[in-house]
Amino acid sequence: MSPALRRFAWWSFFVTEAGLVAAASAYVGVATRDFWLVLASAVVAAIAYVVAVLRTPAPDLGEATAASRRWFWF
Amino acid sequence: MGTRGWLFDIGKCTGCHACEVACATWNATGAVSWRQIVKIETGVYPNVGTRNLSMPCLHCDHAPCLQACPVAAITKRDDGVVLVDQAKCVGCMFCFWACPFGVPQFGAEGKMSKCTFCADRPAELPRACEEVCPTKAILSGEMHELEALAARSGGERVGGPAGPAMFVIR
Amino acid sequence: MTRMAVFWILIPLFIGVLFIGLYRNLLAKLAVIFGASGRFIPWGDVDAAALGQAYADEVVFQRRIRLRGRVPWTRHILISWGFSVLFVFDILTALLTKYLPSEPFLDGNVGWLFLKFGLNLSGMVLLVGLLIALARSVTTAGTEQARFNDMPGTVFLLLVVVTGFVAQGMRFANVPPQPGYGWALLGSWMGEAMRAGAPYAGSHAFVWVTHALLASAFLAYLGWSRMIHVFAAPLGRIFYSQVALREAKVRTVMEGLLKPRAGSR
Amino acid sequence: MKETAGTTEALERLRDAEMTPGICYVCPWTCPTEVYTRKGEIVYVRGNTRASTKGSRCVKGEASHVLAKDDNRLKHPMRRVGPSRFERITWDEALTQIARKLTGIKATYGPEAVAYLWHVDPNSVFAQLFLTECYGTPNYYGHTSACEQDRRLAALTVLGHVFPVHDYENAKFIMLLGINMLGANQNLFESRGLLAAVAKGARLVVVDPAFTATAEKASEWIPIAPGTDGALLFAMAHVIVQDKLYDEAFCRQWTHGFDEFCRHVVARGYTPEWAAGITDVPADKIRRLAREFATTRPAMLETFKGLGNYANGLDASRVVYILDALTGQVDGPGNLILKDWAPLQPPLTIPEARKTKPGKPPLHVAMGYPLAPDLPTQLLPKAILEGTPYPVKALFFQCTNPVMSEPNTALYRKAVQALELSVAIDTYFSETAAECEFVLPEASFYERAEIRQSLAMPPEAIICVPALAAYHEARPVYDIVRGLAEKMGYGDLFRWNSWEEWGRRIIKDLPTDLDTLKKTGFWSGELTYHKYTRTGFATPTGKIELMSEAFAKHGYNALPEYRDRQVIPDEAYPFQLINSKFEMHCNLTTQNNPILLRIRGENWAELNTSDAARLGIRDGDRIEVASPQAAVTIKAKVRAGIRPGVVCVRHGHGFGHWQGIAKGRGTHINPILGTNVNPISGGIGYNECKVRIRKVSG
Repeated sequence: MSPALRRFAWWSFFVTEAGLVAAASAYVGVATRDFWLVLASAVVAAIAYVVAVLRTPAPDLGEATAASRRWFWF
Repeated sequence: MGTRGWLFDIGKCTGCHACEVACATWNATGAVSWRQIVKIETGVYPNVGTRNLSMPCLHCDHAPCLQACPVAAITKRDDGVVLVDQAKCVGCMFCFWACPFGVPQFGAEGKMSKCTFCADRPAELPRACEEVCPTKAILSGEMHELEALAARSGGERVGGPAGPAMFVIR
Repeated sequence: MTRMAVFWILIPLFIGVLFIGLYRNLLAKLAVIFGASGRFIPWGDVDAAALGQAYADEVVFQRRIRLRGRVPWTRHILISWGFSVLFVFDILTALLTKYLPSEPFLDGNVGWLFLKFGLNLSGMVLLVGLLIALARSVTTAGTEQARFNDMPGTVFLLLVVVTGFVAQGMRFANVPPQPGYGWALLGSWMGEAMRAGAPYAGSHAFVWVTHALLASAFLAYLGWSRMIHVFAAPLGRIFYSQVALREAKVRTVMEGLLKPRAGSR
Repeated sequence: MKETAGTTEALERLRDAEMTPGICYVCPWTCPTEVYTRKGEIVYVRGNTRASTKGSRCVKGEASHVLAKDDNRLKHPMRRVGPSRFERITWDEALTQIARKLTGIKATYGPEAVAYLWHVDPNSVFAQLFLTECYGTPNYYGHTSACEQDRRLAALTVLGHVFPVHDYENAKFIMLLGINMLGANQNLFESRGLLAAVAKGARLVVVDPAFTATAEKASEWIPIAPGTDGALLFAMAHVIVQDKLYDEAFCRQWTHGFDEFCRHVVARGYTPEWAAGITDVPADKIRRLAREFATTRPAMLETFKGLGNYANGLDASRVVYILDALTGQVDGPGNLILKDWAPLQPPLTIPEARKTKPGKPPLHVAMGYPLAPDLPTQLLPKAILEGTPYPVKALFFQCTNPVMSEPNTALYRKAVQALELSVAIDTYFSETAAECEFVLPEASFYERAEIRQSLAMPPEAIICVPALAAYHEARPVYDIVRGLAEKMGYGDLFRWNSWEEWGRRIIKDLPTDLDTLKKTGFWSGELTYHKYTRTGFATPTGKIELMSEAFAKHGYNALPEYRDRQVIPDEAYPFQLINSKFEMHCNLTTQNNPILLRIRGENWAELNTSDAARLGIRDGDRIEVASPQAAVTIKAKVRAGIRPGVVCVRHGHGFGHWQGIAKGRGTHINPILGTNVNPISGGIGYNECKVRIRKVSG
């Protein structure tokens, strides 16, 4: 994957998640129980994203054939 | 059964377009053409040469179109034939960009269509293009048979990481 | 824990799912393309006019679908424009009434009525499109025309829209009618119709959260279904508009293939 | 790798269809086909895999299934009621009125004032029998003057055969002049044979100012100066005579005028050095070619339409066959084949008592072209407008569009307009039909029956079985002629319950029956070589005539001579205009075909890279091509593969049709050509034209 595409993938995700946490904290308040839950949720999402990105096969024409289809529901 | 592919003899092709039309007729492809035919002229007068290429889908081993499809509409059959399911296709044209040969075509409906290796023809029949070819420049068959045939005439497999299933005799 | 907190806890997860989907099913696919063609389109070579034309054709007027027929086109243009405008108004509403509240946009004021009007109008457009799609899915089931129908996507989005309108109707039913509320169109009409059962204190919040969760779940769904075409189709079509680059690519390959071997004629 | 023969049943099963053998009539090569239909619709068409074409077809034929459903086809008879205005009439009205007019013309001017013209001749034998034997006009003609008239006359007078074919596959040296076998001329089993020969190492020499599809496969391309092939051929003859490379035994036994011809080429000084100055082919190259040709066996020298496009083409074409004869390379393996015909009979016989004998000689004789194998159609306007040699008052046009295909378009249109009776019988409306009084819709080759000769090497008969029901009110020619015969008192002679009745009469001498033929689609006899050893040659002397008795009889030079072409470029008009055809298009039937238009949607003018650079013309620019007669604009194609000083317009027979989806595409070049009739043969000198060009827009 090209560095530009990869940068885009990382930044767009983390900026969006950070924005969501900020918006949520405006509603549930900072350092409340709900805030920690929101944060935990965002962390879970981030871990899932990082894992997904790292485990997505590099788009090398020799390998990606079957793997990219496993992720579909249909 | 092994994977199937093409053997194309540039020396025999006259660039007559009969294969293109036979394909369109058998497969009822409407306004799109599943074979791209180009004639390229090289040289300086009077040392001129022209060469023709009739290009179907090359049903690559590692088909980039299949990998690039965001909705898994493209599949590869056990015999190597790469097919598109138009019901799944969302017409995003990623496959066109991924294909090194410009094979995928888009009709008025916006859905991708391309050479199916005459999917409905049993293996023992010739493909429609092969059937019509006046000079037998197009052959289809199993890759190991074609390899032997190509080797006899100094033909080579089309290169590239995608592994296109076509031998070309230059 | 309030019901709204449930929403705020779940939305980072849903958005995470959307992003994972986009990464796996869009970015990775784009990477295949760039891997195969070896580079991005160089900025200097971009044919801006063709790009603009492609944007107008594909996104604004959706000409390709128009060629498929008038009904599919009407359905698709209502859904896509209804959805996008509704999305924009949702963001505006959230910003202007929750995070940067300002007087004109507070309950009952002109700005607030403007937002309600926009939300309701776009929501209704979307609803009509979805109902056409549903009717088409049902009537064409099993026929050749049904080939390109997306029933799961339609039903999902329909649930989102219907819960939205129901939640809104309940909210209107809970408060006394005021002059200008008519600008909320379907919302105020439903409010009047549902007034008999008011107040809907608990159930309103429940329906609203259900709506909010469905809506964010739909966002998650976008990256993992045929709905990915929302992102992919305009993108691919815009590449495709670059005819010179596209022809150059194919020609290079063809010329390479046609190159005589050393020693042959 | 895959055998195509024997797969008919498999395809029928796959498509739930039924196969009927047919004949493709998109062009005159008439390839046998297999038409697959299901519920009255065509689902697939391919070449007849068992016949000599072995399933191969050309792009035009392959796309022709479109015409079965083309809404642009003629649907019902029409009569002209004003400029470009037609009203629909019934068949009965049309035939009654035509019959009445024919009777009137016969009474006033004699039957000879009626002529019948065709380009392809589906079933026109019925019209021939009716017009020439019942009605009494000798004027039944084809389109050869626009095509291989010179080649045909040369073949007839030198070899005594109307249409030699080619055993390319066995040849070791093939030299083609002005014939694009792999491009415009797609009789496909021959294309396959030609490439097979090249693959086996045969030398292929292509002589043509343009680098054609055939040149692409050739060992050598000779971009000769246009219209000078005769000089090259005479010089080759000179070398062969001087070096005694001829097959003397063959010549003594089988040729007439051998010594005279040898003396003639030497006396005239047709040396390679002389030819080099004319042809722009170096003398040593000519010598080498002559030696290669004379010493390689089997070898073949052939031409077609190219040479006949110049006024000097007839003698050049004769020398082509004379050279074949000098080296004894006639009708053997790898040679020109003097094809045997299948023993087919006419579909009906007119009893002597009912025949009408014409009172005047046929038009071509009266016009002063007694040897012309077909009507010099360029002289028709004179006969119509001036009454010379005698008045022509009525013309039938079957599948032919002379207003488009003849040079001097304006004059031709005027002539058609001046006729007392003009009838177009065609599948499509045409420029000629637009000027006619009656337009009759003809059934296409998917809707009618026919049994005819094939053009394959062995004697072969092919059959077209109707695959589809009639298209609207369209009728086959046999039904049109039957209707006309009934109106004119010959109905009893043209009577049958089904086409099979006359079909059986046609094949009564074939060792097969109609039911078998209707299944297989063809009957093929044995290919035999050197048939002349049994029968001699069909010339006045029974030998190959290097010196033509027929020419001598009519006061022409018995021995061929080199003359320059008529029109030579000069300072004001520095380019020679030549024409060539697209493999995708052949006259009317293809011009509205969406598949073919997608492949070639317009025609163009080709010019050499150096000429274009000098004139500031880039590939794709629009240029004006002007002759002393008129000017047209056309798209330019700049390429290296064309001789400098030459402009080659693709499809000289007219692109730029105005009907249907083809409307407004391409350019019709013929208005800039003047009337040009080749002496003796009466063919059309399409390439006798000088032009100047300039860029119009980018």
